[in-house]
Amino acid sequence: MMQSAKISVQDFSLYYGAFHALKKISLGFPPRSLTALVGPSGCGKSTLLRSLNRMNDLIAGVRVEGRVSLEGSNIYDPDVDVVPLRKKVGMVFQRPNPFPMSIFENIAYGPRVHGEKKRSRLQDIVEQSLKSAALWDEVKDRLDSPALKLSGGQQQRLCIARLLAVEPEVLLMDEPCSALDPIATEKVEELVMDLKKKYTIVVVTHNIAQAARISDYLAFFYLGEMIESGVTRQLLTNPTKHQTEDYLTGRFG
Amino acid sequence: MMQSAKISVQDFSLYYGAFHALKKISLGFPPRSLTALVGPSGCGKSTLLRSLNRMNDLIAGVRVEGRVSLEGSNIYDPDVDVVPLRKKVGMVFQRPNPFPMSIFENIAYGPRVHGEKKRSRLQDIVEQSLKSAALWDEVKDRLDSPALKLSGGQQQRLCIARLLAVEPEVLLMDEPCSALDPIATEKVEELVMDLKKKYTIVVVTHNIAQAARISDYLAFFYLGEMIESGVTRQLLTNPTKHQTEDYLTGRFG
Amino acid sequence: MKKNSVETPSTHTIHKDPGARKEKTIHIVLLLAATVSLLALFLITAFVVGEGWPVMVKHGPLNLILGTDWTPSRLSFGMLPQLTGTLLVTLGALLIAVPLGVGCAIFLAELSSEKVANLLRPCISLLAAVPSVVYGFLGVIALVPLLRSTFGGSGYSLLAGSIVLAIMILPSIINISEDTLRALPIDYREASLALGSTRWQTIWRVLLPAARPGIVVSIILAMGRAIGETMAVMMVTGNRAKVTGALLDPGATMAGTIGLEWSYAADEHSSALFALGTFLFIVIMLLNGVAQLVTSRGRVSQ
Amino acid sequence: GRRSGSLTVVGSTSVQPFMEMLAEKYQSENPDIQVNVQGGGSSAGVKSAIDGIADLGMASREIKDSELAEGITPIVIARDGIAVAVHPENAVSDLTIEEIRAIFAGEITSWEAIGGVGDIVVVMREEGSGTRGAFEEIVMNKVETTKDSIVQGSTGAVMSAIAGEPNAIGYISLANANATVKLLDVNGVETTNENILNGSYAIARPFSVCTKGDATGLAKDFIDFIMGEVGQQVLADEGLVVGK
Amino acid sequence: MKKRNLAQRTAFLLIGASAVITFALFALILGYVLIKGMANINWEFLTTYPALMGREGGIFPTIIGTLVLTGVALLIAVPLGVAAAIYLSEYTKGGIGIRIIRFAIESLAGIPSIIYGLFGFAFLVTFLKLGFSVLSGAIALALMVLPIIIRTTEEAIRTVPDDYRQASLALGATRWQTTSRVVLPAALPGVVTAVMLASGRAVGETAAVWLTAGGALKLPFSLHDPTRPMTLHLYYLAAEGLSLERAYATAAVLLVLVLVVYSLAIFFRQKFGMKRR
Ligand SMILES: Nc1ncnc2c1ncn2[C@@H]1O[C@H](COP(=O)(O)OP(=O)(O)OP(=O)(O)O)[C@@H](O)[C@H]1O
Ligand SMILES: Nc1ncnc2c1ncn2[C@@H]1O[C@H](COP(=O)(O)OP(=O)(O)OP(=O)(O)O)[C@@H](O)[C@H]1O
Ligand SMILES: [Mg+2]
Ligand SMILES: [Mg+2]
Repeated sequence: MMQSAKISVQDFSLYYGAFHALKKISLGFPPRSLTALVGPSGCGKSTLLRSLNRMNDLIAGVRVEGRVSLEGSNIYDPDVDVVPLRKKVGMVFQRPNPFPMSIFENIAYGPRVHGEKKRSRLQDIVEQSLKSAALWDEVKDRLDSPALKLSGGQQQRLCIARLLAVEPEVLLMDEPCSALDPIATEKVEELVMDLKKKYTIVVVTHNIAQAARISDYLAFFYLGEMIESGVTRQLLTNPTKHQTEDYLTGRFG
Repeated sequence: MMQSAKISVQDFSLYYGAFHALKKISLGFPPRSLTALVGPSGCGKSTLLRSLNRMNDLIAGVRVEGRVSLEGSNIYDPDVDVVPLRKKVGMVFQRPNPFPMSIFENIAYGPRVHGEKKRSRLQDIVEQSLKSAALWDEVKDRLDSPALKLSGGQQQRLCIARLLAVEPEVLLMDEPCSALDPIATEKVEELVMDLKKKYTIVVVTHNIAQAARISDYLAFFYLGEMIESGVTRQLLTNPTKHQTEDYLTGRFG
Repeated sequence: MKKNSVETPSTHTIHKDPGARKEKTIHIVLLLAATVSLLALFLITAFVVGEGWPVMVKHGPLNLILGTDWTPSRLSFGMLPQLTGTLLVTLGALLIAVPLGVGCAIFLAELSSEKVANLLRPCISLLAAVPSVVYGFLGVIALVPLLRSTFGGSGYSLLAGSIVLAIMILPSIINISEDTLRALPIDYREASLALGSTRWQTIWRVLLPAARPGIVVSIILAMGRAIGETMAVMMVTGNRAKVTGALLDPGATMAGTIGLEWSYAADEHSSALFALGTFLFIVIMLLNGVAQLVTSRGRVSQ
Repeated sequence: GRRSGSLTVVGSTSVQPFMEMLAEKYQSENPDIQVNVQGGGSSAGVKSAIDGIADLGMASREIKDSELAEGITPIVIARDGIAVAVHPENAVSDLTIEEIRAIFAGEITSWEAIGGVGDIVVVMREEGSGTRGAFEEIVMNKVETTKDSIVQGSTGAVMSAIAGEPNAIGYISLANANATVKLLDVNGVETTNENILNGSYAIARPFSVCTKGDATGLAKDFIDFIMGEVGQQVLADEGLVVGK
Repeated sequence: MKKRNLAQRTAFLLIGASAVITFALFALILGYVLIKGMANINWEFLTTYPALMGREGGIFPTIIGTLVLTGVALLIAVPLGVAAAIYLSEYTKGGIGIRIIRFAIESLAGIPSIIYGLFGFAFLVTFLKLGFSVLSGAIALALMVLPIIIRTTEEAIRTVPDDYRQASLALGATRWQTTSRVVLPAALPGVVTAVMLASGRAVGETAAVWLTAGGALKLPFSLHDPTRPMTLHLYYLAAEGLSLERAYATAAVLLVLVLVVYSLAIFFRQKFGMKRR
């Protein structure tokens, strides 16, 4: 799985000050497929996800070892500019976080900061992104109303649309459905299933059933270590490590 | 059980604004015994308890119907002064809430506000109350140290001692052990078992096992209504209402 | 409450006793204390407006406000010079203080480390504590000569007033703006950065727009402070009662004129100063009203 | 017997320092009498005398008719010369009263016209002040003063404005003048107390105290002291013009 | 991408510059006044009377004037303000009357000090015939700082946990007993902060006392005597150009006093975790 990976992690360790949060993780994320990261709370799933587009840089006292390769080049090289990196490796958060602007402005924000000024181009991009995020029909008549007025599920899809508008190659999603009700969750899952045909997607989830429904590959984390990873169906039915089995059978987590 | 009651509630309803929180409750609390109020979260246990010494008066928009009789006279009569009422009907809260003063001052507070000035009398009262609350031996050497330095269980017993110092006749306790560890809980339970020989005690608890251990009478609440009440042992073994049974067997709550 | 009540609780009834009267008295005393503010506001309004009334009736408020000639010795009380002076000085102060203040707030909230911010923040509060007469003093001995040698003229100018005021209002702009920026959810920052925007784009396009209500309030409050400032302004502006549009000209402000002419003013002149005070009062109340409106509006939308 | 009691004197901050010296002298002669001297400005002084808040009001301007109508009795205790001052480096040292009038009316705006260099910067006192009132009455002769001036609230502030501006001209209290500015001769007459007293220099303003009605009791005694030899000498020593 | 980084670098440079300018200003103002002033401050300056209207001598009576004015103002404003704060936070649950009172407090806080001066002159000095006196000045100051005291105290009272009130009431204490014996002691640091903020404001105020306190250079021996606080003295020294050295020295003394008072307030705020502002 490592060879063909779009983005891959090699012997990667991360420290929050003295706390060793990720311990020599090695893992690859194949293109045009969805990898789910699962494990009990505090095991380091979010930390790993945020390492993939260097969002952890924002936290004081974070130190990393090892490498994260995006198409072969290490994103932690000193001369890497995080800005284009994050454009390529986009992120969706647990709590939907639209900006306090109109729907249109939310989506247009990314293209704008990347230099797109033409109104007609922006309109195209907004429509296209909203369509890709399966939100267009619901909001096309009120693009100018505040994004914060949308429902939770709509807001999350808006955030995904906002991401798609900058044409990323990798999508990172940190428990994208945990703040949503079942119906909204279903919509987002459908969307993700559709998106994985085009993008490399990594999703953190607490919900094994969800991981089973949507993911192609699965990686199980425990106390900062990656215990095992593999094709989802296999790993769920035949875990090789006892921690994985304990977790899957609900003995902890 | 109504006739001999020290304090009793008759056709009592309470509204928080438009919300009907207690629905025509009738219930008596026999003297020198402990009545436990149980039921799922939000069923109105705390509300009823706080109605017994009119602590609900502090909340804006509260309206009551029916009567609460303390030794025959309605505490909701217009000419009733809540101050002596609350002296007679004391209350212990879920979270231990000692004042930010010394241990001594905490206990002496009540007698002081009720006019006791003599230092020697106050010392007697403090010692007596701490002894009754089974705390004397643990704190007798540091009466002047801040009460907030005590452990949670000690703080809760201090609060009970503080209450005993004003010589109440009825003790209301709202989940007095829910913020305590098992050992502290045991100590408080022992204390309560001892106190019920002298006082009329009403305890709200979430813990059926605790209710079984300490209470003589039990009342079960559900959605603002009192479903049934009776002698604890009988009600636990032979509930007559299906809601009670569902609750006791853990089907909800 | 009776003294023996502790020993003999059984004598207690739950019915009203004499102790309740004391409570009632205290309640009334506290209520009275609370109404002192109301009374003070009423008296201040009444006396300032009352003293200014004769002149306002005689000349008509509109003529006063729009009149361009302020010559009290000839009973001519056109207040437009002071009005424009006040406006210009305030505007100038805002032009200087808003960019500086918001910049400083951004620095403290977004760029500096927590340690540095904690060190610098008290300095800002202390800057707010410097008495205005000290600012005026420094203005006279340092700022006016500096302006004279830089721009020519006498140095006494609306610009001098603006600079002094700008320093005086900086702290409140910084404090409120920083509070607002800090109160913004971290989500906005993460979302924006994760889209590949730079920190500056995040600040400029997301954070500042989201913080706008708070920043606006800080500016309005600062404006109120600037408009009402007397001593410092009067010491450095040259107090020329002539309508002007140039910041480098000397000029008079409303508050400054009151301060300047108050000690010699008699009769109608004195009344005119109170009328000036009344207008000042109205402007400030309007500004405060707007600030409260913005605050409550901001709160609703969040 | 020894007189005792207290007197409150309120008013002009220009008169206040001199009054404090008078009070000190007076109290050393009458140890049981307290004289409280307070500032507040001429108008406040006269108003206080009218309202009975003060026993004596101090004014450094003419008493207005409206104030006289309230029963105020003013007594001029001394006069303060008003000097026309320029920057020490100014080449001009003598102006006619017509030239001064033209300058303060804004008709002459450049020193070139009268033998100096640069544009004139006019510094004036605020409206209502005694110095300004006297200056306008004696010099301006009903001609309106220019609005294109800097206005300062005290003689000191006028002096510092002039001291810092080579092209400035203004008028100040002679008793408070110092070397940071140069005093001009007017019509060839030097600005000195002697010349004011002998009438050859005309620009001066009255310093007066006033009472409601005629002075009585302690107030009268204090006024008598001021107008007496000792009092007048104190004022003369401080640079004021005394005598008729 | 280059352009973007350029924009960010420029912006951060400007922001950094604005921060540097602000703090340079702070250091400059403080340093300038203190260095120039300290040179002329000695024991004699602090303890002798001014001579020749301040050209010579010290500033003793003006220090006393400042202290007396501030002291009396606080004596009036603190009990009133604390009582009002108690009423607003402990004794009411809102209503139109309270909204009006709050509006009045907000308005008072926004009124410029010269208006307090005008009002003091028209009402206290003239109408009530209090004259130019410590009392007039102190009342004007008291009204001016009243909103500061009320707001800060209220804020402090509101941070006292409800638990304390409930515990006390449940023991049969009256509302006033609860307030005076439990709530106020717990809120004391906030009250102290309020007093500090108010005294800092009062010590530094000029316009309001200028029109009310008279400004005589004498020691005030009664409330009806006039007095001159340091701010006013500094104004005269500066405006009259009497003595620049003494003006610097007075400014330095004033500044030190105000800074000490405010530093205490800031200290209390930070220590007891109240909101800024
Ligand atoms: N900013 C931080 N500073 C210090 N420690 C942190 C920080 N963020 C996370 N940690 C610690 O690192 C560990 C991993 O955290 P992380 O958020 O990655 O867990 P997670 O697997 O995402 O958990 P959850 O399922 O609860 O979101 C935890 O022990 C957490 O306490
Ligand atoms: N101040 C209040 N205003 C409005 N509604 C309230 C208020 N306090 C309680 N309620 C509502 O009244 C109902 C009963 O509340 P109460 O606190 O008495 O429940 P409870 O049985 O004590 O629950 P728990 O076991 O969670 O303490 C709940 O629905 C609650 O939401
Ligand atoms: Mg996580
Ligand atoms: Mg409860």
